[in-house]
Amino acid sequence: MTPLQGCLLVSALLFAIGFAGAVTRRHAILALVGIELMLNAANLNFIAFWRYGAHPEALTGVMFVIFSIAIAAAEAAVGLALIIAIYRHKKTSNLDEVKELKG
Amino acid sequence: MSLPFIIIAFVTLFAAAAAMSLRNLVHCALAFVVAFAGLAALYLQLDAQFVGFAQILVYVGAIAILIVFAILLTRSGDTPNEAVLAPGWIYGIAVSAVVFTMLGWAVLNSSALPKQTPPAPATTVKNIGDLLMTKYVLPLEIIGLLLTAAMIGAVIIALKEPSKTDYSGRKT
Amino acid sequence: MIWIVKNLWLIPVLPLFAAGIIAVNKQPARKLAATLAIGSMALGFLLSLCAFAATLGHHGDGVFREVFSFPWIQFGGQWMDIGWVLDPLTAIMLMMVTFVGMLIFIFSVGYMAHDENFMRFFCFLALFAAGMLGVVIANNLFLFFVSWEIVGLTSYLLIGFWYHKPSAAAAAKKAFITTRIGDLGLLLGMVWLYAETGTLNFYDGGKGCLESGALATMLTHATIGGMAVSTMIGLLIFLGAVGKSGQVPLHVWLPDAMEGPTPVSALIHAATMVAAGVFLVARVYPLMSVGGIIGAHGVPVTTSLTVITWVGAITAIFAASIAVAQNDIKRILAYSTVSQLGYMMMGLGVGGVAVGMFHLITHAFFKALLFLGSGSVIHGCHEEQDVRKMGGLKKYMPVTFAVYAVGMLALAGFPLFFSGFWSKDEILHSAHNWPVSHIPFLLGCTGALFTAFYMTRQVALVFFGSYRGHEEKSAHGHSAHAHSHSSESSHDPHESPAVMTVPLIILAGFAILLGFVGTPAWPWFDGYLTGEEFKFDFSKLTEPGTLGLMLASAAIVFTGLGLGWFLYGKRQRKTVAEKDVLEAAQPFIYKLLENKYFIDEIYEATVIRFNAFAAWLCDFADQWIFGGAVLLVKYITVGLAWLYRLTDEYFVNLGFDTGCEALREGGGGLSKLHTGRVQTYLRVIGVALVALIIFLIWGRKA
Amino acid sequence: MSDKIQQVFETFKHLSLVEKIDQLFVMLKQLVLACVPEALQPLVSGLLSVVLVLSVFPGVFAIITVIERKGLGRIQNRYGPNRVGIPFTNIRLCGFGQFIPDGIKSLTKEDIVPYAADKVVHFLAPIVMLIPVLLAYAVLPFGRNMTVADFDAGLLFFFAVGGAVEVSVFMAGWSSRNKYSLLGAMRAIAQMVSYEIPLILSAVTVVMIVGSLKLTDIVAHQSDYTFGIAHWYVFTPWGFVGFILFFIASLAESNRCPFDLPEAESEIIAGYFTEYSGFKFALFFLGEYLGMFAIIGLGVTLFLGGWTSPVSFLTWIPSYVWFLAKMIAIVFVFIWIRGTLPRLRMDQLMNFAWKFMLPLALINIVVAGIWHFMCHDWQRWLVCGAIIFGAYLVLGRGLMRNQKLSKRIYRYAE
Repeated sequence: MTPLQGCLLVSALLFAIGFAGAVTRRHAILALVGIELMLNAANLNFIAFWRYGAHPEALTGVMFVIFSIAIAAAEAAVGLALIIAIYRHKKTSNLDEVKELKG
Repeated sequence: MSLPFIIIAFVTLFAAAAAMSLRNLVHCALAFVVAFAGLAALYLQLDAQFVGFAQILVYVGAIAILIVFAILLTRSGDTPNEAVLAPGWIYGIAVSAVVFTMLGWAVLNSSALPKQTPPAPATTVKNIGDLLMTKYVLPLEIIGLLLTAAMIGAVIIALKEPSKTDYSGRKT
Repeated sequence: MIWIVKNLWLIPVLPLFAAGIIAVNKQPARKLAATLAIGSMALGFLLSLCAFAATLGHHGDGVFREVFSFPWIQFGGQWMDIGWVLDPLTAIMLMMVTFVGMLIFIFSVGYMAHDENFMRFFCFLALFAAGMLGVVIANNLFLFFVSWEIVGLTSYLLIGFWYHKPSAAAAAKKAFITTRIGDLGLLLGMVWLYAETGTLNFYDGGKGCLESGALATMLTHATIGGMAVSTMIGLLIFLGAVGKSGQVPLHVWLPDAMEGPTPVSALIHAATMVAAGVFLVARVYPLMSVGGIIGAHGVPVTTSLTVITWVGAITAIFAASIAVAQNDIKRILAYSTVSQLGYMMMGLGVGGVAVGMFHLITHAFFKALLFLGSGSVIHGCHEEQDVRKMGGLKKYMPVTFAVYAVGMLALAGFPLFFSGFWSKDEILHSAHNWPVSHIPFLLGCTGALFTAFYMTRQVALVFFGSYRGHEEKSAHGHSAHAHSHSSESSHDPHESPAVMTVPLIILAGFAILLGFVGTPAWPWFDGYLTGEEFKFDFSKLTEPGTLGLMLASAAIVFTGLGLGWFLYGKRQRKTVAEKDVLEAAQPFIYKLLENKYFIDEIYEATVIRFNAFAAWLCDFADQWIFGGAVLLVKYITVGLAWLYRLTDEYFVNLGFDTGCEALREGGGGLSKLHTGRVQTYLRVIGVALVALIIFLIWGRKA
Repeated sequence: MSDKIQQVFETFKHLSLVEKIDQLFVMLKQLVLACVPEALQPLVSGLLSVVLVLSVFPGVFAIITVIERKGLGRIQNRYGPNRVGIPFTNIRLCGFGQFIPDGIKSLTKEDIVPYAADKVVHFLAPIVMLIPVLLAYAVLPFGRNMTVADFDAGLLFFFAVGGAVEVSVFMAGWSSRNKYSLLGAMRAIAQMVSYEIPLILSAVTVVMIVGSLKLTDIVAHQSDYTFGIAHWYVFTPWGFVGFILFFIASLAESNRCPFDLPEAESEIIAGYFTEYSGFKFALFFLGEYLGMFAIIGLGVTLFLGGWTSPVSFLTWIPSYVWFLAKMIAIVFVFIWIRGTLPRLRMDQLMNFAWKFMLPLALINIVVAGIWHFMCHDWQRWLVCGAIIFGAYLVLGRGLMRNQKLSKRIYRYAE
């Protein structure tokens, strides 16, 4: 197993853990945390491919991760604000109680 | 596959698993901090110093704090007595397991991955800065705009609505 | 320019302000209202004195005349000016209106003391005074017309002051509508005048419509029947005067206007407002007289003036004859007023401005005196107006009797000592010298006879004999006695308070004295108005023509007085129901006169009937012709709408509805996939991810 | 082995005496490293540095506590500790031995953990506090060639580990299950997050001018002299403003008076470490002071020329002495401020951060850009000074606008 494959496996497992958490936990904040984990798994992939890829001097992966981190920050801020707003409105932050969009 | 890498990877994955499975939300958040710190260490292992420090600065210094604030503001700091898993969680676990299986299988059997390990690239912060200011200047600006918009949006969403108390004192 | 000319506007504006302040005040401020109204009139009188003083001392060097104009509104490219003029005519009228008005206001304080709408009354009175003074000072037919209409409006309001009485409301309406007919003529004349001359200013330094340039233009233009434009305009304007001054045939409103409070009758329908018509004619006299042949005594003769003379003469005899057979004290005076206004018109026609105006001024005083006196009588007799129910009041109301007698003698034209004699004599004198016809003179003499007769009749019935008012009251007053405990003496007539009698005494003084400013021996009034030189010349009195006429008219007056006294004074009627002496002698004529020659009935049968028919015709047209057209359009529209609905429902909507229904059902089916739970969606995404990976791997292999 | 030692001596032989004193510790480290095998050298090098840091700064901490108590005593017109000298002798040292019994006391006190507390988190909190603080020292250049780990992104590293302190504060406050603790933690976090922004923004100006995040580069850029005066950034308009902003923000970051709301005794007892006692309390105390030293050290590095001497004729004094002297001088100012200024209210604190410091820091960045690109003569002093002065006036008026100087209004807690 090459270091790259190791990284990719770690990333895949992180993604799976994040996904499982986001899908199974009732609490909205934890779903958000799971999504952050999935995002970071992707970031790890980018770094790994940059490190072991063909043109590290182009810094493409690093750039992508930097932007991705910035976007994650924005996403977290807005997502948490939404959760707080929903909590204030419905007095709950359980995801299965927030289903107004049911068809 | 050095020893530090394996140790750090295990710590990270363990913390991530803990973050997703602990009952108390604050513990989850703290485990989440550990997981991100571990990820930052992984980045350092991969010679991405700047990204690693940025990861710590953003995730540990900002997002983790945001999350604990959100936890306290939604009054979910105590260990809940009812179920913490959503109904139908078993399907979620199954789907994620299948996802991991597929990804792992693909990683292990892929022929497209480069086989040899190149030496550590000599990147400095200066290179990153130069690129950000030249090739990636437009995305940088857009990110700046996005962050501003997100900040304003978050403030507005979370802003306390003016209480609609009329003069008779009834809450509407 | 003298300051009084610049500030002449203050005179009408003062009462206007008083009216405004009274109107916005709370109701019970009686003292304030009276003080404001009377004070404004007093101030106006002082200013009028100043104005009068400014006009004095110009004998021999033409008529004193100063105007003040400024642009008011713009229409098209032209500016309409308004302004005011100060000349002897204005000054004398101002003095008369403010002075008589002031006295009547003071009288009203006593007369209306118990009325709950005291404030409103004074508001209207002040407004009326403002309008009248505006009429007087106007140097512009436009301003004149506006003020004229204010006067008409207040007249309406005051006649209908006791609007809860149906007769008062009807009288108010009648007055308003009748005078509107005349005003229509005035308005037409005004518009025509503007079209011809391009200005409505009376005097404007040579550019005014009453000055030689404009008059010459109008004289040269001919219109229907070869008449000059100036004649037509003059006649139209005179129509306004006919309406306002109650000349035949528009006199019908004036006697009915007696439904208003007595001070109103005195102020409006005797002293001032009705004189406005005469004043109008006097004001536009240059227009009337332009192009006339100058007769023997320097009086021009024109078509318009001839018409005025005839209308005046007919009105004088006509109204005087009606007055003979009336029983209402105010109505007698009202017909007397109409008759005297006829004299004034005749005077204007035959003798010029000075003759007509002199009678106007003297008449204003003694008629105001008579009306206020009658008000005092009515007040004293507990709102009784029927002369048959009075009698013997000499004993109860000595002051009123004295002043009333002065007024009566002045009106009748008692020789030498009373103003009426001199002014009426001058009119008769001019009529006698009129070159066109002698009939107006004869009519005037007959009218004078009637006047003396009916005034004597009235005074005899009211003041002599014994009081007849108790009869009726005791007839149905038993029940009232039981609980009112009012003593017998409270039913007796009583003298009025000083606030009412003092103005009467002042007026009586003027009724006597005013005559001496216009005697043939000392024609100051004539000289003042025309600006001609005159001098005191006692010998003129004894000139053959003058002396003869004076003697003749004195004879006529004495005949009338004697006849009246013989028929009514010597043998007093005993009861209220007793037949009148004349009725007993000539029932047919008496009936005719009592019913005012059936003029109202004739109007009822002709004008009003025609009007009702026209209204019915319009209603019919509206209902069937225009209404039918509207109905037709409606049915067409409804039919079209029905057609559209049909198309819409069964053609357009059918396909659309079916499509929508299908979409809705499909959407409903699909919406079941939406559980509303985010995590379900996430799960589906996970499955999709797996599928994507499998696809990618297989795709790679393939 | 010996030839390696010889080699080290060769390296330093040509240095003058002054330079030898200056490089004393570097020389010693090289000597020790020369004695160990090649494979262990990185580990030993790191250990040596850590040992030095761990011995010097806690020592400074110990002395500073005494100085602070005595200084506050002087300011408040009393004596302060003046009894304890060297133990078992009669030497008093004006009470400077006070830290020894204090340390013994806090280390031997009973460690009480509340029954309801979250035990694990409660235990971990002081450790999580101390570790990042100590990590932060890794990038500070204490003297010429004296940096533990000279990272390329050193400044970023410093701020990144600084962020971890907030987590520890939250852990301490939340795990105690005490409302005062939680309130204190929340106040502390809000304050730290707020003041971190002007702190970083004021540091950014230096990065812009230098063009590097490496702290040694930053010091090197300030080590020239003109007319005998050093090129410290505090002597430029933007640097002056940046230093003031950095100074105020570091006061707030280290929870010092007048920004000591998180630990306001009169309001919330001792803030987030109310429920700590004994050794853990000592760790928090140590962590706080070490954090303060670290951030002061960063300020010295960024604006006050790090280990360089202010005037050229004093360059003979060793670099580490200069660094420590500057640091301690600023600590004295901190103590002075603590003894002088009253505590702020929470809303005043936030208003000050967001409405005054943040805009001023942003304007300062612009000014630094102008400074960098304008021609090098007196004009840029005028332009930059004018902009900053104008901004200061406008912002100051804006901050004071709603402050009505009138009769006091009492507010009540809801």
